[in-house]
Amino acid sequence: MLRKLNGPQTMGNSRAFWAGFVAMLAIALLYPAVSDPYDVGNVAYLLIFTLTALGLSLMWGYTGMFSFGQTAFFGVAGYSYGVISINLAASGAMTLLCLLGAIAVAALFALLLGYFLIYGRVSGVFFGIVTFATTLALAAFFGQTAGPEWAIGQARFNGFNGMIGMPPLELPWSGDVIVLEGNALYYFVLGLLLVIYLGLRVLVNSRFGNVLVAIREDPLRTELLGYDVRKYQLVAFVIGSSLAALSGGLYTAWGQFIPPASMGLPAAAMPIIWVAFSGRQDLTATMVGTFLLLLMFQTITVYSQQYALILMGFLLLLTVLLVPSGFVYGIARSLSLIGRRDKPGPEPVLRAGAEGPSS
Amino acid sequence: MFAEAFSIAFQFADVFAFLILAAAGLAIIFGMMGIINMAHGEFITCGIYVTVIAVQHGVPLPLAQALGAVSAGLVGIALERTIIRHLYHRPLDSILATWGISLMVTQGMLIVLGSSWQGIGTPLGSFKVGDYTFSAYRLVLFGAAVGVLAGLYLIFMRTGYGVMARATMQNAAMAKALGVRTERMYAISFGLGAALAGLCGALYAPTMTLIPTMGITFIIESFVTVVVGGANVLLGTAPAGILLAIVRTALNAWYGQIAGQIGLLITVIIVIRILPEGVSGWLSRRER
Amino acid sequence: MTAILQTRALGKHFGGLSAVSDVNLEVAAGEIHCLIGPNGAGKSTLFKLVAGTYAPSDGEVLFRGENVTRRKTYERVERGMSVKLQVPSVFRELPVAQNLEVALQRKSSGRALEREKQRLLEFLQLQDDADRPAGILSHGQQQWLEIGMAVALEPALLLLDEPTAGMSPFETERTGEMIKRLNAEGMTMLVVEHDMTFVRQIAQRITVLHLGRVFAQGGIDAIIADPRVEEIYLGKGHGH
Amino acid sequence: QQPPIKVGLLEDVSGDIALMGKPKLNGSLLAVEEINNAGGIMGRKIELIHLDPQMDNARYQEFARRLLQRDKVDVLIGGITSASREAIRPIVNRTDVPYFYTNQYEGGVCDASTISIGAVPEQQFSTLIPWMTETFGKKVYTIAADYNFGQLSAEWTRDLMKKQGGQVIGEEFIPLGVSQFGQTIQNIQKANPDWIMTLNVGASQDSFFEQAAAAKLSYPMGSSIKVMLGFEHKRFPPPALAKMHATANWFEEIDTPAANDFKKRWRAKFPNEGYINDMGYNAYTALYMYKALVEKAKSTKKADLRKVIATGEACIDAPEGKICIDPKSQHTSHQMRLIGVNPDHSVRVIKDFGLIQPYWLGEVGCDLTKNDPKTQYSPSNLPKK
Amino acid sequence: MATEPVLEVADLCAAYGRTPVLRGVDMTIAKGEIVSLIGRNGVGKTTTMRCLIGLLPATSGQIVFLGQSITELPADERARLGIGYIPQGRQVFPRMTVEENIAVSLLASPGKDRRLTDLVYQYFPILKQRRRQSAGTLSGGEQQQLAIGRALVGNPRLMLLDEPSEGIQPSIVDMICEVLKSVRDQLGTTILFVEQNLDTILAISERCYVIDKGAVVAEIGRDRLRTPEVVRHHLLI
Ligand SMILES: Nc1ncnc2c1ncn2[C@@H]1O[C@H](COP(=O)(O)OP(=O)(O)OP(=O)(O)O)[C@@H](O)[C@H]1O
Ligand SMILES: Nc1ncnc2c1ncn2[C@@H]1O[C@H](COP(=O)(O)OP(=O)(O)OP(=O)(O)O)[C@@H](O)[C@H]1O
Ligand SMILES: [Mg+2]
Ligand SMILES: [Mg+2]
Repeated sequence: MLRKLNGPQTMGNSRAFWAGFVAMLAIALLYPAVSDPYDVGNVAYLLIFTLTALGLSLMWGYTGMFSFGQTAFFGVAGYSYGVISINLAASGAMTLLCLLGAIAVAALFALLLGYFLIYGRVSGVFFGIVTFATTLALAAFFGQTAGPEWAIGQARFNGFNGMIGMPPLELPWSGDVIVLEGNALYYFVLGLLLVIYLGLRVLVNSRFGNVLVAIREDPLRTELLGYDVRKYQLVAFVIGSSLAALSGGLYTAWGQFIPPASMGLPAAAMPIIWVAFSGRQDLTATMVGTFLLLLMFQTITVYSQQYALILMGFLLLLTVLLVPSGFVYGIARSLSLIGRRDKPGPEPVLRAGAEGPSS
Repeated sequence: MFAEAFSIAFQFADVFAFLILAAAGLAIIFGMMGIINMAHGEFITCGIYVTVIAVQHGVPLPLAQALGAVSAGLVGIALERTIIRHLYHRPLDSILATWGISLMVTQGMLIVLGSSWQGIGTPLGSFKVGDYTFSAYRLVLFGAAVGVLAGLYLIFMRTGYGVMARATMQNAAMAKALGVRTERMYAISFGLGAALAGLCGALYAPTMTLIPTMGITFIIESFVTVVVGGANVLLGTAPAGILLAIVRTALNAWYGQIAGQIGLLITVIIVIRILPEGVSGWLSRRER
Repeated sequence: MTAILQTRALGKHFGGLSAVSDVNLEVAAGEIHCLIGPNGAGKSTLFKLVAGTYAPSDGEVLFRGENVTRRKTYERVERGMSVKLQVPSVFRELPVAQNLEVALQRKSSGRALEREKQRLLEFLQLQDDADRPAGILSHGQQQWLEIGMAVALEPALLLLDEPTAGMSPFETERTGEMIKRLNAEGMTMLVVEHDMTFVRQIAQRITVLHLGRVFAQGGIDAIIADPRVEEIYLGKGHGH
Repeated sequence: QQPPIKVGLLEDVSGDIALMGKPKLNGSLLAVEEINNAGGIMGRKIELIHLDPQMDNARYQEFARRLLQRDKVDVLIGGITSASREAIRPIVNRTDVPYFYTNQYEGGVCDASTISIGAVPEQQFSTLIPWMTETFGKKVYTIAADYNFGQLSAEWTRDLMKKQGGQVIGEEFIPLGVSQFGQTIQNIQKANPDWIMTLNVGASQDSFFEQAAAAKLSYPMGSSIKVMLGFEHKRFPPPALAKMHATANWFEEIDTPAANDFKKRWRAKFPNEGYINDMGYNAYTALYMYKALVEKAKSTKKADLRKVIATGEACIDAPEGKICIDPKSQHTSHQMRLIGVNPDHSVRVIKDFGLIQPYWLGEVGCDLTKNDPKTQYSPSNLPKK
Repeated sequence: MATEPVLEVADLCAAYGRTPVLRGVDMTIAKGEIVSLIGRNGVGKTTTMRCLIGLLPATSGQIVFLGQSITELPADERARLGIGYIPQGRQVFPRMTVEENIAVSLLASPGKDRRLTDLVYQYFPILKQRRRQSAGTLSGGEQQQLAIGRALVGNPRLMLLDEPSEGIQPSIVDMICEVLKSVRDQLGTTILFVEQNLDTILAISERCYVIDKGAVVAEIGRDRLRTPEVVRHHLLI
């Protein structure tokens, strides 16, 4: 089981890497002790989004499913959390169950959508656009639910302004309950992230992961080896989407607020940007890169006012041109942290070039 | 009665024109070259602003619009030469790059040109059918859409450039080995795509609010039209446009714009579910 | 002698063109059956019909007595069929070793798998390239790798579409040896080939396909002697 | 030398609605400069900390937290869309810092931490609609942006039209971002109303005016958000906005000594900025209102400021005239004026309604002096009695 | 008959990324010669061809074509100078018709001699039949014929063929050999081809280079070519 933490599907299999990993973890655990509450809360908040990124990396980077609609599951989970928790007037441990419920709803949605698409042999950019259309349709729908008729029980969708009034996450702790914000939230999210990251590593290095990357390379060949390709894709899709849902649930509980815009156009593009920037073909790269990118964008926005967007754009452009395989992945590679022998990628010229939507 | 019928036809033509003109440029850049161009809207914006500036400097509108298209095309070529050409083998990185470009351009224009401009007004006045009045310019838009479709088909199916360009996009290395100047093909094609985007902007400039981000308004329609069209854009874009226009017009008329918008997206989902290679994939399978 | 694979009036049309029509093919358990025929005769199409990557326009496919016409490709593979299609397709970005793993892990795991893998790598003479992405192998090497993957499934019926295309006579011969050995171990083979030397080396029975229909059938010598086959396929001077 | 008063400001100066965010920032800058030159608030200078949330709700949340927790601001001001306001309210509510929302909006926020400076529907529609029905007729066709603001404003229109004995003969909701209005124009012609209530929002929806004009659609129009906010009469060539009528507490065209004096100071500081819209104006007055509150309360604590508000004495002499904060709803009373746009897009002030109270919330039972529900009400979602 | 050389390759080296593949290839080919290049799998035959046409840059060495050094030229210029390339695995343009595939190379060539199209249809009647079928759906053999035809309409002075007989039925292999011969005789085209199939090699090649581990290790002259054992020996090393 644990052997599977390392393997061809993940970079950083060396002792050195794990030593660094433990060091980082230690620093992360001590961080709240040495820094002010705002930063701790902020880091926790940023980590919430890396979960979405990890999910997309699994679907896109490993299985080759280009989903442009992760925000759909983010949003569905967010609204579900609102609906469930408001109607149950949840508090204490109940809120955590509501979170699970919300994820379940989103996962079910992912299952249906995934089945609908994958078993319809929708693939490549088509897959991207359909998921994209899904999230936009949801955004548009929730955008016009301002009227009182748009409510489930006590929970009003409240249209474009977004749903409000859901409780924050609470955790029973030696007798009383603590609200998950500040340090509590930080450790909670950190724990989740750790478990999920290691879990995913095991997953992708297992036989299952072997098949996923095979599917990415050549679905037909994989099926000719006797694998039910579409079943594997569906599983990956649901897992990836559930992670987006987890993000959505946490985000909603954190801000006690979820608006349709969280599923709309700029939002929908973000996960793609994070993952592509970090290097989608590796979990570690995705996690680290997404966090760095989010932090960087936030900082830029704070200090450079209306020039922020220009800087961000420029930054992305540089990354693409200077470190093709993704920022973190590329850097790690050049430090050859990968623990694999250097491998020149296959000459693209051996393949047909860009082939439009069907490619 | 006739007025009703005409009104319906007019609305359809109007929506159709919007979809096609929005999609035309992307049909080449995304549909044929496989570049997911997040900066498509900025080409459109470029067309718009050049047109407006030209008009404000006394250039007659049609000429100004031509200028808009051309300058967008030139910008496109410049972009292709400097950045895009590094990305042909990594179509997904083009998302990052073009998104970055898009951010820089929109915000840059906002800062340089200010947030809003005085419009230039729609030409050609209006005409009356029954007790409805219509803007005559809308017919021009429809004509332009049809013209663009025909033009695209002729260029890529009938001209030498077209054949070589398609070959380049299917297998650049092989085309090169046959003597095709592939760099040039790529540059021209990208430029053409950008120019068509610019044209779209130029044509709609007189009819819309002028702000730097307005290119965005076209993005969703353009992407879904191209994708529903399928891999063979020359075959697919027109039918896709018709299909989507019918759906949208009907929903707009009977259930209002929101239904039209959501309906459009749902149609896309369903169509692709039924025809995984888009309309053209289906057509070309039929014809064999 | 029981048939492991049977096609009944199998046909595939592409629009007007019928690539395969009314083919009744029987592959007996344990034989090495060669399928030859002019370019465009429909051999690969027939393979795809048998493997289930194409749905037949009409007719049925029976595998080990079961009608698998409606079965998905992977289901047929699970039932003991393994295919190497004409165009070599390996997992380009994955290391050669991992290519084999994906195939091997269906049958074995842990140490056994490792041992198998090493054995195959050696046999395919790809030890040195084990960690390099398969996409960079030469054409012939990719053919080898793919054959290796197909074999790794230990199928009852192995379908090979032009396995030796692009192989040097030396490798071709070794491939022949391998096929014979596997067959001796009880694997049934259906092989498409254009290299008559190779066909002569391995074939026990030959079916000639022409214009999508079965044109002739029989032993190697009968076929080669057949003037009609020479006419449509061999051409002058290959008769020996 | 006392420590400065920290004012946290959240205004979008990037992206689509920079069109509105920019003037708001300018308004705040001008007010801060004036106040500081005049010796600050109780001798304390104002330190303005502005962040640009780029019209992204998540950024609003991040930055609200940053200003409150990291910068420890004494007051938080800003937000454009109602969504952005709803995004920050829960965060503000976890602190005891007051929050000023400076836009006109759909109304209904009943929250002790929130003080609303802009005009609300009852102030705009209760003045606009009776005048429109008397002047043009009882049949109105409403087009509205399909989100909270549009839907609530449409609801207000419906109710008030009923009271006037008029009727809404057509109502059309348009998704944000839609820029094509062929169908809408046709529908209006079919319905043939006496006048149109235009509640379309955002740059792309403004395209309606150009396209309607091009199709020779020339009905009288009324609105609560046109001209004073998006200065459409400056952005579209005549006669696209001709026959437009709107009510608000501020138009650049208002011609009173106080207003003209304000305009002069604004122009001096921002010589090449365009129209001075009501958002910029409200942002400006908001800081003076805060100043007044603090000086009356001799404190910057939310509790103390609210004590002042409770007395009903929280008033200032703004460029528009005298305005006060209503104790029950913590919304602001305004001097409402009706303007009309001429064919050449020049603007005339038609009627001055004097001081209009934000009465609605109080009537339906929001009384922040008694309890604090922290929610947003609407005619269809009233407080439980 | 060796007249002035059409192609001179001196100490050609090439690498993929950091892995060297060609370690010094030397050859000289005279006008109108038909020369074959043989060797086992993975020794660098295809790489050599891709170097000659320019799809892979040479790390060192010289390529001289018709007296002009083309080592630095990009592939398309080399093609326009008169080098025709038939790659291993055909590489036809899958989503274009047979006609269009041929048109591409015709349009790209400086001469644009349309009569060559008819000539190609003469050589390969099947292509005329399938004019309007999209090339991706042709059978392997059909694609090979298309690839050769496509190169021919460019009216090359030198043709590079990478395993032309691969996956082709014997009778068509013979036919292709005939075609190549008559192309040489009628158009004076020089031909260099990689081959594995003994019969083909013996059938048309007049000279033969043996390549191993990325370098030419032997040359078999026309006289010794007459004795198949020699070739077989070299192929089986
Ligand atoms: N997808 C398709 N669409 C249309 N025609 C097709 C398709 N696939 C194959 N064909 C045609 O069907 C015929 C048989 O093709 P197939 O590939 O089976 O021949 P083959 O016997 O394998 O030839 P080869 O020995 O050259 O590989 C050919 O004429 C080919 O053009
Ligand atoms: N894109 C590539 N990147 C790295 N190495 C490569 C690449 N392509 C080929 N090679 C290596 O170069 C060597 C020669 O390859 P090449 O294709 O030239 O062999 P070949 O002689 O053509 O073999 P075959 O007869 O099988 O076609 C092989 O070992 C192969 O692994
Ligand atoms: Mg075949
Ligand atoms: Mg080769």
